[in-house]
Amino acid sequence: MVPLHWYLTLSAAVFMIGMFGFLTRRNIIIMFMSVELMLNAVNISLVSFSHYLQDMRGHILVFFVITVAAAEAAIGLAIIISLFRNKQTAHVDEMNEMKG
Amino acid sequence: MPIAMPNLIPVMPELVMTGVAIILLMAELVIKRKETLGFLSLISVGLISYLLLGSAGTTFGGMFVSDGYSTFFKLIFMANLVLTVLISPKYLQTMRINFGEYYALTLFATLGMMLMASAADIIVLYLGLELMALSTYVLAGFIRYDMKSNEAAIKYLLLGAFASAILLYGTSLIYGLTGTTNLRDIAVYITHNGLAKNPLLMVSMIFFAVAFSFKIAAVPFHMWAPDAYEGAPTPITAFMSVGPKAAGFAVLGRVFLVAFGSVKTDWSVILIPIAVLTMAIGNILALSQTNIKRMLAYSSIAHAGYMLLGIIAGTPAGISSVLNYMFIYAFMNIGAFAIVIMLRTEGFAGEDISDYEGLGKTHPTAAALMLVFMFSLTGIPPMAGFMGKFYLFMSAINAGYTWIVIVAVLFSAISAYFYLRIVMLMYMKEPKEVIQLNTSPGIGLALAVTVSAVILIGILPAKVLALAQQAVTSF
Amino acid sequence: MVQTMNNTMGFPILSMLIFLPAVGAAIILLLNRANEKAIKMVSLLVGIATFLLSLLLFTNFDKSTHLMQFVEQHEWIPSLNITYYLGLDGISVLFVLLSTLVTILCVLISWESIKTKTKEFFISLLVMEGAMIGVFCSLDFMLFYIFWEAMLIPMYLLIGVWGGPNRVYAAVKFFLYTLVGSVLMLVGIIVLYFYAGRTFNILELMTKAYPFKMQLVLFWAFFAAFAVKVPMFPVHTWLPDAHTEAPTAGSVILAAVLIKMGAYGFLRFSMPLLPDASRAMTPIMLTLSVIAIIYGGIICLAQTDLKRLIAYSSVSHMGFVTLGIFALNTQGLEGGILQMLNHGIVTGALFLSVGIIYDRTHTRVIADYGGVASVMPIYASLFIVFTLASIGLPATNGFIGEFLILLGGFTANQWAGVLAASGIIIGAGYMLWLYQRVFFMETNPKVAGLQDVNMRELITLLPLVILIFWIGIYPNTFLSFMHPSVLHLLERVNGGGAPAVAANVMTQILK
Amino acid sequence: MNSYALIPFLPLAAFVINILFGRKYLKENAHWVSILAVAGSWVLAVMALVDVLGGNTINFDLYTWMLSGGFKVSVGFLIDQLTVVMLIVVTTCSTLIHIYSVGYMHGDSGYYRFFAYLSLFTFSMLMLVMANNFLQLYFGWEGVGLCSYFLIGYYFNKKSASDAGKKAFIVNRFGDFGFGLGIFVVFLTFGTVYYEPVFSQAGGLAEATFNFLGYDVHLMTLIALLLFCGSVGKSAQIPLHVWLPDAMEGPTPVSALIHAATMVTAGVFLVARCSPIFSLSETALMVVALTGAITSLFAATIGLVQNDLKRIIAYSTVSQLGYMFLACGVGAYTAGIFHLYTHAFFKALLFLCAGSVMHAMGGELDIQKMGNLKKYMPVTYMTMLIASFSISGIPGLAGFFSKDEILWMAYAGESPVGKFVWAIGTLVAFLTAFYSFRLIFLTFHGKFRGTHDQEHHLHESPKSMTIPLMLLCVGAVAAGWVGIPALIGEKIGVHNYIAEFMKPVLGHPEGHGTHAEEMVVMLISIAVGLAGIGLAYFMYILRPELPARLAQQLSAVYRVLFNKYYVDELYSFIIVRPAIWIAKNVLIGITDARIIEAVVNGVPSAIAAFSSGLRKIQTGLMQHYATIMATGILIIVAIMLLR
Amino acid sequence: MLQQLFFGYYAFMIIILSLLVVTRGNPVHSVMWMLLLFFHIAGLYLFLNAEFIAAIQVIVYAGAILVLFLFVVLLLNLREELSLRQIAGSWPAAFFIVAALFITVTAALGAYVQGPVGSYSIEAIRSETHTKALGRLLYTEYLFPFEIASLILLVAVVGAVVLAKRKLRS
Repeated sequence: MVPLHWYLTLSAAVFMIGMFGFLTRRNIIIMFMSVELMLNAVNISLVSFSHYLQDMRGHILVFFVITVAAAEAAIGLAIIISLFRNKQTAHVDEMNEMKG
Repeated sequence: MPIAMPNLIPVMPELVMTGVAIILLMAELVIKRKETLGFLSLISVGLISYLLLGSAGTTFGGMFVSDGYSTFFKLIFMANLVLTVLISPKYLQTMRINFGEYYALTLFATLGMMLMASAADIIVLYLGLELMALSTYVLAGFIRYDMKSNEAAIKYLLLGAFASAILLYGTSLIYGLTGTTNLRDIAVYITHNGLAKNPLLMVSMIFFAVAFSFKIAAVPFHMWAPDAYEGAPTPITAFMSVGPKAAGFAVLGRVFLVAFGSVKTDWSVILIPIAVLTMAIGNILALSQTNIKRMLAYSSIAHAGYMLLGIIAGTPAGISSVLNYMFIYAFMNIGAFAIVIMLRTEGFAGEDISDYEGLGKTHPTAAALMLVFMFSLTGIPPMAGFMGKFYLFMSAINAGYTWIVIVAVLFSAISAYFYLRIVMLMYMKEPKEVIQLNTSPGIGLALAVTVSAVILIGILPAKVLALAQQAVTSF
Repeated sequence: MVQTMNNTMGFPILSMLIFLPAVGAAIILLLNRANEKAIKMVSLLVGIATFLLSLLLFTNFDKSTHLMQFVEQHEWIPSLNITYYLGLDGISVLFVLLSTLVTILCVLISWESIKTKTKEFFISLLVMEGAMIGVFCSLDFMLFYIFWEAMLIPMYLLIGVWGGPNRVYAAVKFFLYTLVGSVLMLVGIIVLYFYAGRTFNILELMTKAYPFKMQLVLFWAFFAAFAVKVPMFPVHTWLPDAHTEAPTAGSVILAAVLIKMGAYGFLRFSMPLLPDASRAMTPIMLTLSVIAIIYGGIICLAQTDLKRLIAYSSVSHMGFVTLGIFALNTQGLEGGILQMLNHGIVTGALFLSVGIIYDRTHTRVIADYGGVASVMPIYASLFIVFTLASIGLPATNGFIGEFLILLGGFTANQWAGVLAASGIIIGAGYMLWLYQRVFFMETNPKVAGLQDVNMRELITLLPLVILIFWIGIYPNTFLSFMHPSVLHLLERVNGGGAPAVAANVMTQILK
Repeated sequence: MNSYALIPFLPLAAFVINILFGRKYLKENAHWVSILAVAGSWVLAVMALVDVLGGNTINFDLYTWMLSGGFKVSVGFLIDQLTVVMLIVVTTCSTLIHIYSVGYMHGDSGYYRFFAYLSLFTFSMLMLVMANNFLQLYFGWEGVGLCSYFLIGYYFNKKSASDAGKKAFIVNRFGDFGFGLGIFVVFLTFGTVYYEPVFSQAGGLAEATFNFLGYDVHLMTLIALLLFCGSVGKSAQIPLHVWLPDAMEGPTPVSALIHAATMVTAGVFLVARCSPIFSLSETALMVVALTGAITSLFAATIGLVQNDLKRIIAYSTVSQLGYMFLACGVGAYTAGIFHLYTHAFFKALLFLCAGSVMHAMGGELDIQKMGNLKKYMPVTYMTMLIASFSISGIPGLAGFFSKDEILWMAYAGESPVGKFVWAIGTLVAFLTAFYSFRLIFLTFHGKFRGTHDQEHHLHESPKSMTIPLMLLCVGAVAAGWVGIPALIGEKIGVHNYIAEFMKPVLGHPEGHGTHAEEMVVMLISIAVGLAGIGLAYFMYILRPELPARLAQQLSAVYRVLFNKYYVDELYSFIIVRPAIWIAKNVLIGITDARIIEAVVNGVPSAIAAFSSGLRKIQTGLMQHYATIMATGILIIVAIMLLR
Repeated sequence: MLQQLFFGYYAFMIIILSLLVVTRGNPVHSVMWMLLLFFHIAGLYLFLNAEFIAAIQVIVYAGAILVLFLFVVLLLNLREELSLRQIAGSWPAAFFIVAALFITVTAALGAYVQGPVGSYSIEAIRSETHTKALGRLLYTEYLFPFEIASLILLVAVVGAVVLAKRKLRS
């Protein structure tokens, strides 16, 4: 039997890797993917919790998370496209017209 | 397998809202004058408000609660929606983004907020939050051709998603610990199983605190707000500075007082520095702003700081003071934004603070209204803003947080400086150039409503206060 | 239970006093801004009507009791137990009269000197009046605070919009300075509210006893608000700027009424609510008062700006007031209260006078004047009256106040009395020097050919001249209002013992 | 209401009428109002005299002026022997000088104003002398000071005049500072400020002490000395004498009335009035005596070398006032008041004569530029000569009797410093005679040293001016006859009326000397007077080149005297300049600007600077935002877990 | 033991692939590594008896979302930017923060106490099948959130259209 801790640690690791990507990457799309990575980390822990608690709620939540992730991706990518139309870049550090 | 029909009375307002939003989406295809859509949504708000008053109850297996608390917040959302719709049409025309989806999306966003306010289950909470957030992302990026608007949307969206991930991580931990996502069950489980000092519970609570702090734009999770507020279309800025913030407070209050009620001492340790920092950073950074939307953004951050005092107090009085303040804040803040919108004309942003120079001479009425809003935001009686702050401070002091209140009043004195600067520019400087005001009946109506609310609530706050207090008795 | 006297007037006179100006402001709001004459006339009529109404207070006031009179109480915010609660006693009644009188004078003096945004100006002025009256009438701490803060708005505008060249700085400084002070007081008020069992009713709060430590903290919280307003050393630096830059009407209101509110606050709140702390803090307050007297006086010697000099002289004079108040004896207190009134009249008059000449010359630099007495003899005569009242010459009101204060101060603390008395020498020094530089010596070409005061200006100043001599020669008209209230206050502050003796003396005298 | 209350209020009415209507309506007729009012007061004063001679003293309250707790004070009047003497002096001098002014001030642009001030002065002075309590005394005290201020600065366009007025007021305030404190102590001790209870209870408290500023001091000494501070200021004694010579900037009638006959003697009046208190303190009396003696010597020495006609008389006044204090200080209050009374006549006369001379000389005041005026102005010459004889103590004239009385009382009284002050007094008598006649000789004798123009205009003054001169001259000769000492009186069968009259109020100390001693003292004083005159004759008529040579040889002494011992410069150096320097450089420059304002402006600008600095954190970059969020989370987690 | 080895493989791959995703310079590569990552995660789900979740992980995530990403990446044609620095300069700070967070969170995980055990034992799910169990719950107990999710998707559609498609009008 695989202990729950292993899953949780794995989830934490992936979450942190995703966060690291989010904090460091300049490319907007990769930042986006980093967020997806974080969401997947959450999903891992949810599914494993569900498994160990013998409960379905975790699965349901994962289902919704995936739904929302899809919706977020759709909108996010739409924004990126219109952004790209105005300014030919996907680099975040060129998106600092507003600051201070 | 027979499926029991759930009790739909409590969700009736939301259902109507959904219906109206979908009708608007369809009507958009046939109706040429998009203002009509706005008008339609206004009518629906009337209906929804009516339904709200009779909607008390719990439904969907306890996932959805309609109580005084949620109803009060929903009234704030309605006010927010109505005022936003009133100030929008002219702006949309000026900016050439007069799409019907705008109204549908504001309705969806409001729907999301309503769900948040009523959520008794983290799943509903999360979905409501996302519904609100996604709609708002779109609205923030609504001026497609404008780089600033795109930038605002993408920053808001990415950081929002980041915060959502953190929220979800917290959710997963709490789910793992308690085996449930229902707020009340969580509370019961925590107390019955002595989880109160569990470090993992603390981590989970921190993640919740962070995610909600993000929504209410509390320092240090506020960084998105100034940029998003500045870049978004101005009516949406107004909308965002009130609605999502109020919704954030709604869930913050409910989650922290219901689910984490037993670990109040722990989370107040988190929220106190956040509140102090929020007031500090919001007020101090607002001082050096040159863009009025940005300044108002920082001001709205600062106001979140004040409102956190009520949550920290954690008493019924504290919560009701937050409700009361949020209600007042909706009027004064949107009123201020309405003036900002009026200054916007084709080819003239009117967003620079220096554009307000001499407004008292060229447009005395607008200037006088702005003056009222500015003093109200500062918290000078007899404007409503004072009453709001006063009640907040009172409840915080009663809960024993006198020192934080002293910090708060000092920062609110600092805030006078930048609010007064607007008044100063309007009345004490000569106009540089002639500024045309972009007025419309909608904005006029919105201003009339906001200014009379600000003054009336300032002078006769008893009604609203009583309502807010009633709202938390059933909480 | 708190005892008060019912309003026997048959109509809510205090509310009418507060809201009549507001109604006037509303009427002006509806008037066309081009119709300046109507705006001014409405202001004047409303001002006069309010004044006449306030005269009823003067005649109907029952001088034999310390109880609150003309009381009105209505529910306002029931859930917080905040009531709309008005009433007057012997300490506050005179200030209402002063406020209503000063407003008329301000309308008159602004008749021609205000040339831009006339409408806003008179609205601000009238709103100001209502708020001022409200401050003096409030018996609910919250209501008081609301009026107290509400005054900031019109005053900020008065200074900032119609003031002198450096007006914006002065206005912001005034606003922030006073705001910082008052928000601290707000915290104090709330603490008090909860300690006393959820009430803002001042009279009820006074019946409670508070632990000494709490009193001390609250004392300083209140001090923050009141001392700034007075202004006491070392928080006085807003005053020279605000006074100097404000338009004449603004300076007059500031000097005559606004800065009285600080001292009034000490009397109405700090002392009866926090008697032990007030007693304990007396040495510090007396020290600060003496410093203010001497410091403000000496600093006047080096002023080159007319209004600035008078402003600093206010610091000195208000030092006398606080000295008298914190002498905590009958003479000191009554002298202090009377001196508040006196200072309002005299410094108000001085600012009005400076305004009159400023309208002609547009300079405030003392060196630009000289020999004005030759060209404006009537003006010079009026001004000397104010000057003499300011330096406390017998037969003027200043003497009565200062004498009683010094007597009280000397009784309470000899060093304070002696040092403060030296302020009288300094006062004579700077005021007479000012007078000499402006009115005497060779006529400066810049002032040659000035017109003497016209009828409107004369009417503006005459009531103050009359009051100066009235109080100076027959002060009992005004002192008699205070006796029972002051005794009552002293009883509360000193907590039995000494006041009992005083009360005996009092009953003997009243017979 | 007692009709004597009208005594002060008639002149007040005149003031009010003149100041309100004078400029527009009365104009050249303003003097009528004032003169009638003052004359009315004089008549009432005489009636009061008769009343008092009949043995009545009158004491009544008009109305309650101030009432605060246990403090009550009225506007009230006390007319007793002392008051009535003062009343006569004040109203008489005042009436005469009013009349004199009609001629003197003729054609002046502020004619009405002048008379208004004179009336106001008369009112204040009368309030002062008639008060029945300390506070009303103080009222009159400050009132006369105010009128003095107005009248000294009457020619306000002249800087020196307005300076002098201001100086007089402020210097007096220094004295009043002590006076005021004295009243406080009186109230604190006696619980009242009315004379009657205070004086009647004073004896019971003779040995009492009072904790003053932390020191236990003898109560009566304290009160007496504090009150005496006021006297020092008003009567121009050292160290507050500096204002009186400058006060000569005012019109000459003013100098005569206020700065010679009446106001400046108020200090003496105060000491006499408070004699029940002063008598209880040997220390205080000693201080009074020594102050008087030193002042009289000091002023007399300055008077020796001055060239300004009016200033010489002014210093003479200071000196004579010193004499009066000297008298009071040795307990001879009656002698002091007697000298006050005679001095009023001859000194007013001297001033009015000086005014007459000025009138003739076109405003010239330097006696070095005069000479031989007796030829043109016989009346003035004669009257001034008589006045000078009177002041020099020539037997038979008013000054002789009063001066002699003082010197004898000093010599024979109980005062421990009596002999010493007698010696000084005698020396001063010599100096007085000398400088008075130096003045006479330089002005009226010798050759005219002015310009030709001036000489051409020399003329005797008009009747309205000379008649008062002559009337005052009568006083200067005969006023002393009411106080002929027993030594002489016994022989010619008259009493020392004034001493008897004043006895109920001031007492009459008995001298401890024999008739022979008294005779010697008298002869010495006559001798030094004559010696002074003789020396003056020698130096200015016989050997006119001598003074200049003397001045050269004793140049250091001469310069010190000529510059009035540099007292003005000293005050400027230790009080005026430091005050302004502190105001500018310390209070404005350091405390206000560098400390308070630095905080007041510094905090906002620090916040603003902080704000602009903090803005840099908001870089606009999402990674940074997220990093800060993550840092926030980390910090919170750390707080929670490390707690 | 076998299970643990199995888990070890998946965990190792997931971490490696995650690292690759966030460190690759070319977004296209990142997307590709992510695709692989998602398959591994789906495998893990299977391992946890969550067949339906594993399926949608592949279908929705890998099939729809990632393809959308890929599509956008290619649409934007970012190839020429590949030479630029990909990682922000402050990465050590970010690394420190993330590492510290990781340590604290994993440390806190040590305090995990098992929650209450529910009724959906592995056997129960197996007998009902995972898909059916989930579906039943979604359409009964979780109907309400399910409907909200539908609105979210609607908003996403509308939003995407508004932002990317519609023509501007004046």
